[in-house]
Amino acid sequence: MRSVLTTDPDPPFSALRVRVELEIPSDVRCIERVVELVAQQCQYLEYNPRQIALNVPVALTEALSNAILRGNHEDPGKNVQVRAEVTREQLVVEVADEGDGFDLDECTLDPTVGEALMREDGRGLFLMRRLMDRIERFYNHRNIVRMTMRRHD
Amino acid sequence: MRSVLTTDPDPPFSALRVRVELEIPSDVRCIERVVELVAQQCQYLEYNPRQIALNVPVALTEALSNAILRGNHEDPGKNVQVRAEVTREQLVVEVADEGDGFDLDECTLDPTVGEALMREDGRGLFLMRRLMDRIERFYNHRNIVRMTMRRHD
Amino acid sequence: MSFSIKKQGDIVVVDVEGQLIVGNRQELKQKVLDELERGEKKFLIDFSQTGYIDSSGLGVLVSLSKKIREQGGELRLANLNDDLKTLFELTKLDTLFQIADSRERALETF
Amino acid sequence: MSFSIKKQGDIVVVDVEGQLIVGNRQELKQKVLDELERGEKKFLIDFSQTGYIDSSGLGVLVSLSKKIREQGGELRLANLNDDLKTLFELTKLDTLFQIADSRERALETF
Ligand SMILES: Nc1ncnc2c1ncn2[C@@H]1O[C@H](COP(=O)(O)OP(=O)(O)O)[C@@H](O)[C@H]1O
Ligand SMILES: Nc1ncnc2c1ncn2[C@@H]1O[C@H](COP(=O)(O)OP(=O)(O)O)[C@@H](O)[C@H]1O
Repeated sequence: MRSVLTTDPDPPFSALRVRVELEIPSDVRCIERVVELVAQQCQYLEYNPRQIALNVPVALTEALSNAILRGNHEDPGKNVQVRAEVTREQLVVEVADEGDGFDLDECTLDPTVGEALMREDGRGLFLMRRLMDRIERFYNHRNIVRMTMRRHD
Repeated sequence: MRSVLTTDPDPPFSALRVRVELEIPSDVRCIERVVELVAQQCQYLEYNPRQIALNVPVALTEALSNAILRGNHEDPGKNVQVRAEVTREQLVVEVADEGDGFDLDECTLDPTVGEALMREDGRGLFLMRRLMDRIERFYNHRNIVRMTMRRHD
Repeated sequence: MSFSIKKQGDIVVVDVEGQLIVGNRQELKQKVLDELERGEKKFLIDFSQTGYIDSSGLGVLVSLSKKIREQGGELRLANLNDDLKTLFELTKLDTLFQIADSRERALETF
Repeated sequence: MSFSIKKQGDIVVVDVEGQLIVGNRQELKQKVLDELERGEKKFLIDFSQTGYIDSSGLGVLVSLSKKIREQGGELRLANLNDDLKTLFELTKLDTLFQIADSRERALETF
């Protein structure tokens, strides 16, 4: 006598929305944990493995390091706020710093051509644009960069 | 020549709030995934292992099964909404069903004494009360049971 | 989650892998009742691979224990981890069941 | 995340474990520059244990490669997984580096 019973697979959620809100000091060593947290949420919502391993980590690291370094100039008196909303449709992440903001439309240098290819910097916004579906910047009490990415299976 | 460099541990988040909102069909097979999701958020926020392995799973399973079985009577046309808000201070979970509600103050039978100990049912609310710090019930468009638990280290 | 049932000597041993909760407790109940009907008398449920148990899982254990006793048999439990022990203590069900620390101990003393 | 550096023949081999990002890229840069100053010429960075790389990590690779070349040396990369390959392709840095599929191939052809 030997028998194993296994129940049916669980039926899916009919709707699911995960929101993460967090505040970190202006310290680049915080970036990795934020990325891990947001990527994990995307994993729950069954985003494509590449989105979880590449698009989200790299784009979010760029946004966070710009907020910490360019926005807050690593001022320990300033912090960075992050809000991520993850659904089965899309991920929306907002990174808010306490700096003066910048003109997104002016930062369109292509780091893949000519001299720029050999430069050490200047690939951040380019990667964010290539890895996300949309990048916006606006001011609402703070300088906010919003990134939107549709979920792929 | 052999050397290993390891960077400092990451500094902590200064604030972190995770909100999960979800909707499930009136199907008890959905319970386990909801529990896993909420428990995982508690793990991120470094709740005590016992809270993650016992208090949250059992209390939430009770609230969900009551909502599905007692509230919605497993009506496939009705769903259950769950909202969890997890911070370093506390977990607040609300489970909302489409039933008529019930009087929490009347359900105070002690299942640990006398005949009740031998009964198959009647331990749900008792366990919720023992495993959470506070249980509330109210009506706001739906019948809502709210459970609150302070984080322990 | 799954249940595996096998026989060791004259004892029916059930392993509960994963959760024992409202969504699957009926399977456990049915399986054990089938064995009882077949004339089995000694049952051991091993929780070493169990996550959590909810009130309806506890309820099934209570009702199985009653039914088995009515047939002159016995139900024992083994390998509750600290969290599960607390659950049995909270509900005072630790007073209702024979709970062994290990499978071997439970089997020996049957 | 950590870097481990060792020498195989006359080649300095660096393993990047975890992420190569703004928070730690400076360590990698310094370590490699120290070796370069000591007269090492051949460098291989192995990414088999690497998670993701951000723009500043890529920037460090570009600047190291330049500095090493200025000293008459060479920097090669090995073991980029598909996601990392895509990153190099997006930024066209795949045209700037010698990228080998395996550590052995990179070492052989140096
Ligand atoms: N949060 C921010 N606050 C202020 N300026 C920013 C911010 N993010 C980006 N920038 C500006 O955009 C420029 C381009 O950014 P990026 O493409 O990431 O390259 P890099 O940071 O390597 O220069 C930055 O040099 C900076 O001037
Ligand atoms: N969401 C709900 N909607 C309606 N009634 C409920 C709900 N939750 C609990 N109850 C009532 O409270 C009673 C006690 O619940 P509980 O302690 O979980 O025991 P059990 O469900 O095993 O009877 C239930 O029998 C039911 O009448």
